[in-house]
Amino acid sequence: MADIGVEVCGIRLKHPVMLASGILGISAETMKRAEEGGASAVITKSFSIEERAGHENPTIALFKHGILNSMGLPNPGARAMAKEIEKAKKMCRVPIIASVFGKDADEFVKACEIARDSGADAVEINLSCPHVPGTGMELGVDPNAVKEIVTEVKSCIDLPVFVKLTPNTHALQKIALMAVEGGADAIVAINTVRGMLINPMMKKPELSTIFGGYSGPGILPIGIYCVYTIYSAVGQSVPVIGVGGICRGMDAIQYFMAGASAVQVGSAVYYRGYSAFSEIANEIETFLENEGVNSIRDIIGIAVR
Amino acid sequence: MADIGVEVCGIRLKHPVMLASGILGISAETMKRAEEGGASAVITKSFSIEERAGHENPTIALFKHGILNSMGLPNPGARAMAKEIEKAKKMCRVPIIASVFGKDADEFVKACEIARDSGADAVEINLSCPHVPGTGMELGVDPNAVKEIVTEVKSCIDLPVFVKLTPNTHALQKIALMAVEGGADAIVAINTVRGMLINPMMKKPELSTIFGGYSGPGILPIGIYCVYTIYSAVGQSVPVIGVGGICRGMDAIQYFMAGASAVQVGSAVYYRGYSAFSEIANEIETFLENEGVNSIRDIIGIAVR
Amino acid sequence: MREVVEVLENNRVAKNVHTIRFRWKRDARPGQFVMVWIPGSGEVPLSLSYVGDIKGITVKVVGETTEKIARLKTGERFGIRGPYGNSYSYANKILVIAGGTGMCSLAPAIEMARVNYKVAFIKVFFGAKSAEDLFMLDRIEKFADALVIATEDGSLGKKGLITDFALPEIKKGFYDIVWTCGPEAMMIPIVKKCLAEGVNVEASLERYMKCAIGVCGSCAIGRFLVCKDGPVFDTKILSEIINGLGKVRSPSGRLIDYAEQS
Amino acid sequence: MREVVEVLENNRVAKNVHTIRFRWKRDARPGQFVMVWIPGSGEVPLSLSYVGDIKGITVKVVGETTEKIARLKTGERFGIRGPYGNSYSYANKILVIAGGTGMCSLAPAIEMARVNYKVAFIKVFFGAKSAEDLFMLDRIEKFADALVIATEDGSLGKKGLITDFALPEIKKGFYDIVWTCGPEAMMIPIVKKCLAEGVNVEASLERYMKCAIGVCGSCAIGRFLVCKDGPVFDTKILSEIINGLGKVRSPSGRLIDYAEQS
Ligand SMILES: Cc1cc2nc3c(=O)[nH]c(=O)nc-3n(C[C@H](O)[C@H](O)[C@H](O)COP(=O)(O)OP(=O)(O)OC[C@H]3O[C@@H](n4cnc5c(N)ncnc54)[C@H](O)[C@@H]3O)c2cc1C
Ligand SMILES: Cc1cc2nc3c(=O)[nH]c(=O)nc-3n(C[C@H](O)[C@H](O)[C@H](O)COP(=O)(O)OP(=O)(O)OC[C@H]3O[C@@H](n4cnc5c(N)ncnc54)[C@H](O)[C@@H]3O)c2cc1C
Ligand SMILES: Cc1cc2nc3c(=O)[nH]c(=O)nc-3n(C[C@H](O)[C@H](O)[C@H](O)COP(=O)(O)O)c2cc1C
Ligand SMILES: Cc1cc2nc3c(=O)[nH]c(=O)nc-3n(C[C@H](O)[C@H](O)[C@H](O)COP(=O)(O)O)c2cc1C
Ligand code: FES
Ligand code: FES
Repeated sequence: MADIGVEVCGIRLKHPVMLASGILGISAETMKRAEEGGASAVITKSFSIEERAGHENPTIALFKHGILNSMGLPNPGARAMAKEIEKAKKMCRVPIIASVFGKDADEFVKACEIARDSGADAVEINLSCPHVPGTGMELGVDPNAVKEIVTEVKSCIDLPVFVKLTPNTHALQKIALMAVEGGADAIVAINTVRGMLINPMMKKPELSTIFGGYSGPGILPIGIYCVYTIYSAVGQSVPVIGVGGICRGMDAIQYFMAGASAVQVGSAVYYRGYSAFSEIANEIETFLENEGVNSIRDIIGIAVR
Repeated sequence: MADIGVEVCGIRLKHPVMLASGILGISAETMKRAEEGGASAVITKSFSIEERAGHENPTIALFKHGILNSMGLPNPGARAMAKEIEKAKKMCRVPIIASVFGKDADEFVKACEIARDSGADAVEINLSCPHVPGTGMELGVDPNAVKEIVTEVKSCIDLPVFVKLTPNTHALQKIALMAVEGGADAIVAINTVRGMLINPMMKKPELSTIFGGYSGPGILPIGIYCVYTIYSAVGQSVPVIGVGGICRGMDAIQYFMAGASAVQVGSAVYYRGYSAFSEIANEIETFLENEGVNSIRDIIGIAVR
Repeated sequence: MREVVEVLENNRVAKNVHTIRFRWKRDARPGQFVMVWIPGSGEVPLSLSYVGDIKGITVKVVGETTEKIARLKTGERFGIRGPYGNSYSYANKILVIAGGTGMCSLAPAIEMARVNYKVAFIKVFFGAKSAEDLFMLDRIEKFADALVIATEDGSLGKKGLITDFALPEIKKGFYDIVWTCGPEAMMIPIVKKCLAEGVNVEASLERYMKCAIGVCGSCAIGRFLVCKDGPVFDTKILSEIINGLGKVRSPSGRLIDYAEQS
Repeated sequence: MREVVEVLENNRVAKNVHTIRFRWKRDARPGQFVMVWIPGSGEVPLSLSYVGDIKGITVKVVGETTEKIARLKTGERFGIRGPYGNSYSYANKILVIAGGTGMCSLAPAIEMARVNYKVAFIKVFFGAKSAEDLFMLDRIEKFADALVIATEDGSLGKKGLITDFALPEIKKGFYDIVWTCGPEAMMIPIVKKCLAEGVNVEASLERYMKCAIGVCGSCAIGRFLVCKDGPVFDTKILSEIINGLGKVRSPSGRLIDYAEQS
C-alpha cells in the first residue's frame, strides 16, 4: 500500500487532493458534499468583508479544452461565510481553509481575522483572480504588494497562510519569493489563466465581462510549469500546492513530480462529477503502487531535481 | 461574394491567413509549400545573425489540447536564411516576412538589415520566444527594451516592422504601447504560452529543456484575450495580427472580432495538414457570406466596441 | 462556445408570457432546462416547454432578459447551452400541480406521459392569479385526463389558490406520483402533504443560476445543486431539504427569503 | 504525452546493432518510424523493424542515444511516439536493395509482402561493410525468394559494394518496383538508374528530425518533409528531389553534405 497521506504546513491530509476555491465551497453543506466526494480538504469560495454579487451573467463559457468563468468573486460577505465555516467545522472532518480577498492589506487582514475566529484551519490569500478590478491578480502581480499583504496577514493571525498566485505574469518567481519573505506558509498555483471567447454568430464575447479566467484540462501544462518555476525559486522552504487542469491521477502526478506537495481540483467536478476527488486520489495511489513507490513524498519534485 | 482580402501595413493579402513563424518556413521550397497550402503570406522561421542548432531533442511534446515545443530557435544564420528568402521571393507570389531575433537592439538591427537586403517584404521582430535565455520573451517583457529595439530597427530599415509579443506577462498593454511608440507597424500576438509536461512513467519532463511553449487549440482563448487587450490599448493606430490556436475558420473569426486585422496559423498544420491555410480561409469566407457580411474589415473588433 | 439558434416563431400565450420555438438538434427530456443568452442583457435558465426536434421555451417577463427574450422576432437569434438537469419520473397515475410558469416544464412532461409512456391517468391542477395568466390549456386538455383550473380572482375555473383544490387530492393510494412546479409557497404545502401521506412527489425547483454546470454553488439547496442534481427533486431528497425550501440564494450567495428575491 | 513501453528482449543482431522488442498496441506498417525517447540522452527516429503486436526496433550504435537504446535491458522502459510517416507499396515482383541499417525498415516490408500480400517474387540485395554488420539473414531468407549478400571486405557473400551487384538487376520489364533503404551514397545511383530505366522505385530517406509531425521543417528535402511526406518516397517525388539527395540539414537547418553529418 502506497502512502498518499501528506502534511501541508502542519495540516495532515489523508491524501493530497483538495477542493479548489470557488467550486462548491459556498456553504457548509456543499463543503460537506465535497468531503463526501473525497476532497481531503476544502477551500471555501473566496470572500471579502462585504457582500459582493459578482458579475452579471453570462459568467461561464464552455469550450472543448476548458471552462472560462468571470464569476467576479460573488460572496455573501465574511460574516455570512464565517457562519458557514463554523457549521462546516462541525459537519466535516476534513480541514476547512478560508479563501479571502480584499482591495488592500487591511481588508485582507480583517477578512482573515473573521476567518480565524470562525475556526478555519488555514487561510488562502487570493492574489490571483483575473477578472475583478482592484483585487486578485491586480495586486498579485506586484511583488511588493504581495509581500506587504502577506506580512500584514501573518502578523495578525497565527494560522497557516496559503498564498494563491496567478499564472498571468512574467514575474512569478519574484512574486513567490516575496510571498515567502512575507511569511507565506504555502504557495498555491495557479488561479485561472486570462482568456476570452467570442461567439461568431452573435458577434459578442461569451462572457459579460468580455474576458475571464480559463480553467480545466487545457491549462494543465501552464499550471505544471508555474509549479515547477515556483518550486525552483522557493526550493523546499515552503510547500507548493498545485492546481489547474487536474482531471486524472496522472495529471496530479505531474504536479507532484514538478514540485507540488499537494493539489487542488476545481473544474474536474464538471468533467467527472462530485466524486472526482476520490477518483483522482485512487488513481494516484494506483500509480504509486504500480510503480513501487512507497510514499507520495518520494516523488515530489523528482522530475526537476 | 464576401471580400476576404486584407491590407496590413500596405501589404496586400488575398486573404488574412498567413503562415506563422517557425512552421515550415525554413527554406524557399517549404515556404512555397505553405503558399501552395494557401497561406496568404509566409513568415520565415526566426533567425539570428549566427547559426544556432537549437535545443536537444526531445523538443516536442504532444498532448490532447495542443503542442509543447522547445525548438530553441534553431536556424542556419541570417546569411543562409537571406538566400532562402531571395529564392522564395522568386518562387512565391505571396509576401515573405522575415522573422528575426537577437540578444540586443544591435543584433536585431543587423539581422533586419540582412533580411531587408534579401528582399523580404517586412520583418517580424520576435520578442516572445519563451524558451531561449537572453532573447525572445526575456527581452519582450521589458517595455523599455521593446521600445528601444523597435526604435533602432525602425531607424535603420524602411520595411514594415511587425512586433511579435508574448502572452506570458501582465504588462501586455504597456509592452504593446511601447512597441507602437517605437514605431511598430503591426503587433503580432501571441507566441507560445509557457508550459510543461512530465512523463509520469519516466519521471522526467517531456522536453529536454524542462519547459517549453504551448501552442495549438488549447491556447485559443488566451490568444483572443491578448489580441483584445492589445487592440484596446493601441486602438486603430496599428493593426494587430492574431495567432494562437487557430484551427478552423470560426477560430479566426473570433480573432477578427476581438480586433485582429489578419491572423497567422502554425500548429494547425499538424492538426489539418498543409492545406490548413486555404481551408481556414474558405471557412472564413463561407461564414461571412452566410452572415451577409461584405468584407472582413466590417467585423474587425466588432465584438469589443 | 454557445450554440446559436434562430426563432421560428414567437407566440404570446398569456399575459407577458411568450412561447418561442426554435430548431435545436439536442436530445432533451421534460424537466430539463437551458441557459438562454441575450448578449448585452444576460443569460437565464428556462425550462424547455417543448422537447421535440422543434424545441420551445415559454418565458414570463419579469425583468430585462426575459423581456428581451419575449420580444424576439422570427429569424432573430439567441445563444443557448444545455440541456441541463434531470427530468420527471413517469408512473401509472400522475397528479400534476402547476402554478403559473411552473407549467412550462410540466406541459411537455404531461405530453410525454401520455404519448410515450401511455400512463393510465393524469390529472392536472393549474393555478394562476387570473385567467390571463393561464396558458397551454388546449395542450393540457389534449393529453391529460382531467384539468382543474383555479384563479385567485376567479376569472377562470375555481376561485382561490390552486393548493386549496389540489391538496385534498393528495392521499395515499390513488396517485403513484405527484409532480409539482410553481412558486415555492405553493410547492411547500404540497411537498409536506405528500411526505406526510407517504405519496411519491417530485418538485421542480428554481434557484439563481450562474454556471448551470454544478460548479459555482449559486443554486445550492443544502448539499444539492439545483442545476446538477435537479431541478426535479424526488421524495427522498425533498424530505431532506424540506426545511431549506422557501430560502434562496441571492447572486452573492447569501440566503434570503424566496419572496425577497425580486 | 509520450507512451512508455517496456523492453521484452534485447538481442544483439550484428556488431553494434541491437533489436529491441516491446509490446505496443498501435497499428503500424513497414516503413513507418517512431521517435524513441531516452530521458537525459535524447529522442531519435527509428524505423519499426517489427510491426506486429510485439513491435521491434533495430538500432545501430552511432552516438549517445543509440548507445543507450542498444543497452536497454529487459524490463527497462523507454518513451515512444508515433508511428509516423508512410510505408512501402506492394507490387507483384519486388527488388529490394538494402544497405546496413537500411534493412531495419525493409525487413518487415519483405515479411509483409510475402505473408500478407503474397507477392510473386522478392529478390533482396543486402550489403554492408563486413559480415559482422549483417543481420536478420534468416528472416530475409525465410520470406524472400532470393538473397544476394555483398560485403566490402568480402567476409560474407560477394565482395564489393552492393550497388555493384544490384544495379545491373534494374532493368525495365522484370521488377514492378524497387525498394531501397540505406546510405544516401548507395541510394542515389539506384534511384537514378530506376528513373533512367523507367522502373518504379521507392527509397526510404533519413533526415535530422525534431518534431516528426511535419511542423518544424528540420527534415525538409525540397518541398517535402521526410517525417510527414516520407520517409518512403516514390518515383514521382524522387525524380523531383533527386538533385537534393546527398544534402541533409544539420540541427540548425543548414544544408550540409550527407557525409558531413556525423
Ligand atoms: C431551472 C429553472 C427553470 C426556469 N424555467 C422558467 C421557465 O420555463 N419560464 C420562465 O418564465 N421562467 C423560468 N425560470 C425563471 C427565470 O429564470 C427567471 O424569471 C429569469 O431568470 C429572470 O431574468 P430577468 O433578467 O428577466 O429578470 P431579473 O430582473 O434579472 O430578475 C428577476 C428575478 O428573476 C430571477 N432570476 C434572475 N436571474 C436568474 C438566474 N440567472 N437564475 C435564476 N433566477 C433568476 C430572480 O428571482 C430575480 O429576482 C426558471 C428558473 C430556473 C432556475
Ligand atoms: C526515418 C528514420 C528512420 C531511421 N531508422 C533507423 C533504424 O531503424 N535504425 C537505426 O539504427 N537508425 C535509424 N535511423 C538513424 C537514427 O535516427 C540515428 O542513428 C540516431 O538518431 C543517432 O542518434 P545518436 O544520439 O545516437 O547519435 P548522435 O551522436 O546524436 O548523432 C549521430 C548522427 O545520427 C544522426 N542523427 C542524430 N540525431 C538524429 C535525429 N534526431 N534525426 C535523424 N538523425 C539523427 C545524425 O546523422 C547525426 O550526425 C533513422 C533515421 C530516420 C530519420
Ligand atoms: C467557477 C469558478 C470559480 C472560481 N472561483 C475562485 C475563487 O473564488 N477564488 C479562487 O482563488 N479561485 C477561484 N477559481 C479558480 C480555481 O480555484 C482554480 O484555481 C482554477 O479553476 C484552476 O483549477 P481547475 O482547472 O482545477 O479548475 C474559480 C474557478 C472556477 C472555474
Ligand atoms: C514548432 C514550433 C516552432 C516555432 N518557432 C517559432 C519561431 O521561430 N519564431 C516565432 O516567432 N514563433 C515560433 N513559434 C510560435 C508560432 O509562430 C505561434 O506563435 C504559436 O505556435 C501559436 O500559434 P499556433 O497555435 O497556431 O501554433 C513556433 C511554434 C511551434 C509550434
Ligand atoms: S448554477 Fe452553478 S452550481 Fe448550479
Ligand atoms: S521533423 Fe519536423 S518537420 Fe519533419
